Amino acid sequence: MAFDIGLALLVLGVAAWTIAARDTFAAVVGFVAYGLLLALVWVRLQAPDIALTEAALGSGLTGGLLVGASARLRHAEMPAPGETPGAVLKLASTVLCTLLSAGLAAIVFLLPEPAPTLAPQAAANIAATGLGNPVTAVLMAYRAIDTLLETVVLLLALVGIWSLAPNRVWGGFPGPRHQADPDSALTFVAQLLVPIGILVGIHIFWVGSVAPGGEFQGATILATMWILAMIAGLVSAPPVSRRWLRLLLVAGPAMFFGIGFAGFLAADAFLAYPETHAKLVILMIEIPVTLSIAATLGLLVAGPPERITQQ
Amino acid sequence: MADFLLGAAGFLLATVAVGLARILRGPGDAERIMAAQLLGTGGIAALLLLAKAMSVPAAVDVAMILALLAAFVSVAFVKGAGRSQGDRA
Amino acid sequence: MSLALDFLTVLTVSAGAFFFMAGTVGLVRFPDTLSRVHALSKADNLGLGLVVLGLLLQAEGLLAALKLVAVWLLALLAGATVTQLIAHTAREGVPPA
Amino acid sequence: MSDAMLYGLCGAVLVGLGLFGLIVHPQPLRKILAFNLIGGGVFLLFGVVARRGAAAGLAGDPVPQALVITGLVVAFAATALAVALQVRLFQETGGRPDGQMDSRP
Repeated sequence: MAFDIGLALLVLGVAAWTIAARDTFAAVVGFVAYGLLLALVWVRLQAPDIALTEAALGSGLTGGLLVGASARLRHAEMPAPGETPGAVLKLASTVLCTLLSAGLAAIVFLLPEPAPTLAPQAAANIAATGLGNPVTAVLMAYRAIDTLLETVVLLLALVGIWSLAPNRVWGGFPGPRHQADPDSALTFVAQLLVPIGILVGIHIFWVGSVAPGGEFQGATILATMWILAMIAGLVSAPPVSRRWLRLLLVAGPAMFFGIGFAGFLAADAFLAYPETHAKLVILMIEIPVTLSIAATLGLLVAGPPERITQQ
Repeated sequence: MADFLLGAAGFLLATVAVGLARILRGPGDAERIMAAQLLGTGGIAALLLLAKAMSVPAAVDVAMILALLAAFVSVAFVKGAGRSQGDRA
Repeated sequence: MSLALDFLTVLTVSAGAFFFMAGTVGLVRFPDTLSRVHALSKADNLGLGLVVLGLLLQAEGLLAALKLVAVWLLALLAGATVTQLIAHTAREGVPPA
Repeated sequence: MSDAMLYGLCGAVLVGLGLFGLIVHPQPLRKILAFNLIGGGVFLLFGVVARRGAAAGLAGDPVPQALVITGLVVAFAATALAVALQVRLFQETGGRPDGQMDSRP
């Protein structure tokens, strides 16, 4: 209990720093620390699947994205004199936010007893999915349609980012060009870390069927390694008009839809899996979905096309 | 044993938090990234201890991801710092 | 035997915690960026290494032990390289404001 | 009070803190950060529901846990889109994120 009180206070302290820091970059570092501490909180709440996602996505990938953005937006982040809010607004929002927090805290205390739960149902039917991890079973079997829609949401976000490209560079390379310096420590660390990271990513994806892990966590690690290789200049981001890239991006959702419609033939419902081969079918969805999500996440960080040539 | 490991994890986090409080204030961006790096290492150690204390072996995987991605965030910082200097020049 | 192992674990983990503390003290007290980087790398390498060593004594099976070592090596690699990158940037970069 | 309740309170405060930052910060990136803080708080509230639903040998209700994972991924996609919009706006207006170039001396 003492540990949890300390951890909760630390989370709140880092969050307060993220809000109060004067410099945007300092706030971003605070946010990375916030994500990292939340991963610890999720372990304490016995939710290792979420802890993995938070560490990879909430702290790592989001952190990298925001650190890069804070460097690019440094000049835009200086508040103009007239823009800082006055004392009245600050006081009003303090009152509003305190009320909101108090209300939410009251809800936490007033949660129904006994707590409603779907855990028994999830545990009772898990054998039919052939999976050992109940969270993966929810994502891939019980609520597979949510996961399907989520892969589509990711694609839509990417379409949104790409559509920000100016006309003259449409179809070009995303983000600025990174030059590789063969002697630098950066190249060294990238060359060493990327292969290890790819292995870790595949491992996390693969154990997801029986232990904490899964396609989102694995895909995030793969995406991070891709971005690391891009930043170090080891590989170049592909032009967004490449056909293989487009195919890779839609392969996962397409496979998901395909198997979903095949469910009408096999078991009379959208996304119904045949009783005997549920695990095989889930794996057939998961592999292309993981690759598609990894590619999408990487390109989300890379940003809209900015140049037509390699330079 | 579990109590000792949990206590050690708490002590590590508290220690790191003290460093965090000092170093987040700067003065330079390098200090701030160092603070995140220190918290990263402390977090990894705490996760490994928690994994044993709570019998949640997956926490070791979380620690491995943190170790992997700590480098990524710092690299993003180094590249970002270089770029903003280029903009200024 | 198990009591002796437990004792060793307590000893090494405590030593690891001590190095984390030393690293933090260095980070707080040292006057400039480069010496702070130095303090940080101490905490990274030794503190985490000792904690891992202590947990190795309690590991169930070879695979779990290898995973612990892998985490330490990864943290070591990342820490060392990143420390070098930060020191490089701090030396070449803009002086602290 | 259980551990789960403690983190629930933590989540409640985080939502309030984040909303405060969202209102009072004029800078775009700070608003994105504050928005993500709120997200973390909301997810923690879900985490409390999941932890309280521990039953049938599971340490938590897997359904809210899966929802949080989905939510984290969507929050990331939204953050990436918001950052890309900001960077583009900055390139287009050359400095002022709100496009009022004239207000700068």
